[in-house]
Amino acid sequence: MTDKTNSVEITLKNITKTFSDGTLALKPTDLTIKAEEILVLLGPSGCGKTTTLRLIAGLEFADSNGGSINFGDKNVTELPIEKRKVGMVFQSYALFPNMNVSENIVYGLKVRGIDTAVIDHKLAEMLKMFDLEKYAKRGVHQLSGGQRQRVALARAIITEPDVLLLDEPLSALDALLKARLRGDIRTLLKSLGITAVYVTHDQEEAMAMGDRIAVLDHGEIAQIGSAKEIYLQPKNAFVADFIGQMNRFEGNVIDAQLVLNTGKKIPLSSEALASSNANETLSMMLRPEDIRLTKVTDEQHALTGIVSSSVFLGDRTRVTLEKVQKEGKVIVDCFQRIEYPSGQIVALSFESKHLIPLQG
Amino acid sequence: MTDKTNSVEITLKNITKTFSDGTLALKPTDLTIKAEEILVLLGPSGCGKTTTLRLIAGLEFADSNGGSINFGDKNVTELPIEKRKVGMVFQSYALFPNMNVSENIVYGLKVRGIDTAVIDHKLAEMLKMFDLEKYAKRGVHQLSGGQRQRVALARAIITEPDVLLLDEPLSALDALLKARLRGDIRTLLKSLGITAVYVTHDQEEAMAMGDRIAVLDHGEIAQIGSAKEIYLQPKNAFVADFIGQMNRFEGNVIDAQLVLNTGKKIPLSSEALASSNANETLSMMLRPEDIRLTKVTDEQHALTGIVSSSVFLGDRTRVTLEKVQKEGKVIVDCFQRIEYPSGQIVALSFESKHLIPLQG
Amino acid sequence: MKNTRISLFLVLPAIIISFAFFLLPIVQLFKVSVVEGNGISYWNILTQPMYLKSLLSTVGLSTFVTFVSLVIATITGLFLTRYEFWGKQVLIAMLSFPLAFPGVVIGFFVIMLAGRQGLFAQIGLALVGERWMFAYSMAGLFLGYLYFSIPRVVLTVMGAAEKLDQNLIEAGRSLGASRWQIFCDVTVPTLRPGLISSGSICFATSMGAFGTAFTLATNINVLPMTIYTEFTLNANFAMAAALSLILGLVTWVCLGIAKRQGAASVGMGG
Amino acid sequence: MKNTRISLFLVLPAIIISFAFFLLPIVQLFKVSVVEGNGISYWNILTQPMYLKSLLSTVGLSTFVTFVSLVIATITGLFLTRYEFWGKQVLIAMLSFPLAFPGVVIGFFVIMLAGRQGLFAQIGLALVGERWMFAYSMAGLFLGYLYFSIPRVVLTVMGAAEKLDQNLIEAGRSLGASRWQIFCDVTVPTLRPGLISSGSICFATSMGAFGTAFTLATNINVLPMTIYTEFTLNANFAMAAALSLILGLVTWVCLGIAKRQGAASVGMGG
Repeated sequence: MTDKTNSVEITLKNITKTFSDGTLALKPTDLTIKAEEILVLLGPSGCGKTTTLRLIAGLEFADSNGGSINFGDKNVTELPIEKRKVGMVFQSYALFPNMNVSENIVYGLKVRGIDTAVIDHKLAEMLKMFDLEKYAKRGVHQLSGGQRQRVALARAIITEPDVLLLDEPLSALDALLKARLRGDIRTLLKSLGITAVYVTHDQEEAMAMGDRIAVLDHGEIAQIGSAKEIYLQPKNAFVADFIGQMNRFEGNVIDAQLVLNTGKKIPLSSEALASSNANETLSMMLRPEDIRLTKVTDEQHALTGIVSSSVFLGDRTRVTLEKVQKEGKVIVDCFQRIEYPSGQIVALSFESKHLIPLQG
Repeated sequence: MTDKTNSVEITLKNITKTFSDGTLALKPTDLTIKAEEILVLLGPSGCGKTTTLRLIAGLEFADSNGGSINFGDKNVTELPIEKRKVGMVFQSYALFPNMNVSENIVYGLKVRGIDTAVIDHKLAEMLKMFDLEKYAKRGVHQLSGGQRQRVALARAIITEPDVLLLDEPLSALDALLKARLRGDIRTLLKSLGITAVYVTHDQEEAMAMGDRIAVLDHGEIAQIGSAKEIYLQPKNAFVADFIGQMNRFEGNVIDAQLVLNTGKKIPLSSEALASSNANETLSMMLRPEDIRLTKVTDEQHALTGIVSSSVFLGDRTRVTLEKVQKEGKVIVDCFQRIEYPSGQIVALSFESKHLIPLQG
Repeated sequence: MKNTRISLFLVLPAIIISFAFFLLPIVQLFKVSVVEGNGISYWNILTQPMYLKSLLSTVGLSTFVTFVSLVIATITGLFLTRYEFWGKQVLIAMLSFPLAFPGVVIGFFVIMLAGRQGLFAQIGLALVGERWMFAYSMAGLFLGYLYFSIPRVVLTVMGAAEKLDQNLIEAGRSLGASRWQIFCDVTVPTLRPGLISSGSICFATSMGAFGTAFTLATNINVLPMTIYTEFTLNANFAMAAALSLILGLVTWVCLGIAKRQGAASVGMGG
Repeated sequence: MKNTRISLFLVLPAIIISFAFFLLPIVQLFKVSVVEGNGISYWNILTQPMYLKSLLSTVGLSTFVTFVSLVIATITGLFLTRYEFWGKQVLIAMLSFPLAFPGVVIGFFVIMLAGRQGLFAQIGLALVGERWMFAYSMAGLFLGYLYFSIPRVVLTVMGAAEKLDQNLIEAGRSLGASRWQIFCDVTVPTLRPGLISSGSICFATSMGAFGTAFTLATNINVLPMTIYTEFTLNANFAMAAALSLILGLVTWVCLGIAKRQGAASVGMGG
């Protein structure tokens, strides 16, 4: 296990999935997961992320419309999970309740009829790797959530699968443990060099875990890319809102500025101007941490708002502003421990390059 | 209900609680909650926060050792909950499953035999206030988590209690809803001007919600103060670790500097020096967002570390550094979207005023 | 996928045939009740006093037993759930003793309590010089039925009461409700499914009880005894079949109600 | 707080007295079995062939019925849970029919199937010119007991199988296990508590079944019939009491096992 496994590239070509009740769970999808890559499927419940994972696993089969799933050169479209050499980790852990920790871990080897000496050797390796030596003979019901997760991982990788599939493996754990384990799991996957697909609905987990993230929405991939690409250049409003907090400004383009419905003006970058026409209605998005609050010096020309609340959250102060636009509030995250009394009028400033044009 | 209620100050004097199995759930405690204040009781499970709330509610009674609980001038120590005029909101919502939304909300008025016309008037007011008009006749099982929470709040405040007690009211909800509702609840409590005690184990919720926060640890108040006081001047390691992420540096005081076990040096502020002797072993704490990473210019004298991982989390990049001290890692939050490749040597800088001396 | 379909087509007929065997006797019963009785068996039940009395007294007895069991068991069950006292666990374990004996033995119990040599006879003799005996009357039957009904309902009530969310009661108290208001508005509604379910089973069991009634050889002909008599002694198959079907229907409805309210699978058996 | 203590002291004696009444007959039974039998009743059960045979044949019959019920019901239950087909819901509803009839009626069913005019007799007559009759033999009793046992176990198995975490099976498959390996290593262990529980109840019900046995008036004296005969006809109270206690003990242990495995409260009754 200290050697890297032979990892494979996964290719989905024109894969579609319709459930028996007629729901289209996955619209025609192409997706390539590179060898050794960790791809995160991110999205709200019902977006198709788990269906995609189960299609890759071989627990569901794609509609027979000519689409194909390949593991490396091998076409696995018709193969059931038993023959795909995949390891799976479930949200519920799915540990066998009638077996102890060791029996769970070695089950995949035992059913293959592997020699006992080999099994014992690999088991010892796994127990050590996952720091489970003390719990080898324990029943799985005696374990904490984090320990169960480790057993589930050990059980999945002991058979040296080509691909590791993880279905929200951390969502049953509490916030602190989650934050710690996601680092551990990423380190493990990278040291194994295994191709992995990781499903989650937690954007922070997705960013911390994935080499790339595929954001799914209503059965199709809304955007795929690195955490940075998705956070800084969201392709549409769905992706922008799903990944972190986002402010939205709507107005008309007049004199190289976006004029809001309050008459306040936002200067536009030359790129934004180039892709828009004068008088056109335009929506721009802006992250809360990209806005800086300053004293109002030139009330006539500045973009101003009134502080409706200012909450100290430790590493940041989250200030909510009203009256920037007629409707909706603007959220600003300040990292300079400053207080803003409610009712104060403040000016908003930001670099125009941080404005993200809203498409679609 | 549009008028402010008569809010009272709550005073606990020398209150102790021992459970029937002999566990000391609350050590002798004095606590004053000002009229109209929102006090948050924060701590891990088993710290005594819920016991304190239940003692204030009158669901538990303090040990009979001369301690007292006062609501304003009134000594309520011996009064059961029925006679304390408190409103309660439970984590499980505790809505009556056999009653619909309206019946739940008006239950407190009905058992008091209030006139039907008055009840109807107040109900209409509540349904409007909590945006529940559409759901008035629905069974509570048909409601979403957020709607149930609103019904529970409406039911608790319709009787115009002197004190509102909330026991982890948001912990059953998902993260996004939680963040939205905590703002709504705070606004509501402030507009009612009611004295409120709010129990939670979530530090961000505590900071967003409370006028003051009491951090409890093993049955006693470890620190009480505003969110800022607790975050910026934690009294001990427990409070510091419980409220946000914290780095710890340990070393000896030599030549006005803290010398770590790697020989690296941290300059100390004059306040820190004044309260310590030369050669003394000292622990200092530092928040991840207070550290800035710079290029190494003077390897001899700078405080340096090696990047072990750098994770882009959207609004920040969380960089983990090794080799600053012999053991443990240093976590740094950078808000300037910069990449740090693993293995790079970087220098840490910070203002010495941000160093928090560790007491006890 | 294909394997699944093949195994479905192999196993399905086998299962349908087994089901047919299960149903056959019931269909046969219906045939006998209609054909051999020239279609008037059901009419006879309503018109001939002997049958009507048997039906009504069985229903009456079962209803009364159910009602009394529910009242006694609710009070006892709530009490046992709420308070801790020395020996409580032993008391609860003892509660399941009566459930272990078949109807015949429970009949003996009634004779031992209320028969000629029974406890009540002794007490009566000592107090008023006269033996109190009611083993072979409706009262004896009632006592026997209570004996096997109460523990069943108590255990159900205790199960339901343990699941009762204490926060509901605390919420009621915080709103100023009195103990009695909370009992009516919170406790009873929460226990209701359990009460309906165990009440239905209690009623169905009483309707079908044979061993107890037979042992007490009472003058009250409860339905299962009437069925036995008609079939074995009078060879009136049509009437026996009609009565069986009515009894089966009533019981089936009761079990259906119990199941809807969440009871595990239960049945008359034996 | 003070109110609580007062109500505890008021209600507790009442409850203890009621419990005493519950226990009294059992204590009485024990007294009779020891005192009136001169302490040799229990010895007699082991030494006199008639009693020993009754005890052993009841235990043997019940064991066999339980075993066969478990096998048939597990296959049927798993099948019904796993596959969807037209009419499935009706089939499941029909499953609960046999549970609605008391033992007496189930005895008739056996007679209708395997008696002189029964279905098997007709088939035999048509095929080999000879009536196949076994209603009044061990086989008839076996058939009757199966009739009321199988539905009970099937419903339990279905309940347990519905709760079976599909992820467990998927995890097994991802690890390369065959269908048979998954059945043995995952499915059966998951069903085990349900099987033990419903098997125990099945065994206890068979041990205490009176109505069916009595109706079939079989030559095999099962325990409840022996008890009835000893008490009512032979007036051998000591022996009846001793046998009742043994039967009660066995049943009580079975119900205890069933309850440990999570069955709702069940009992013999009637």
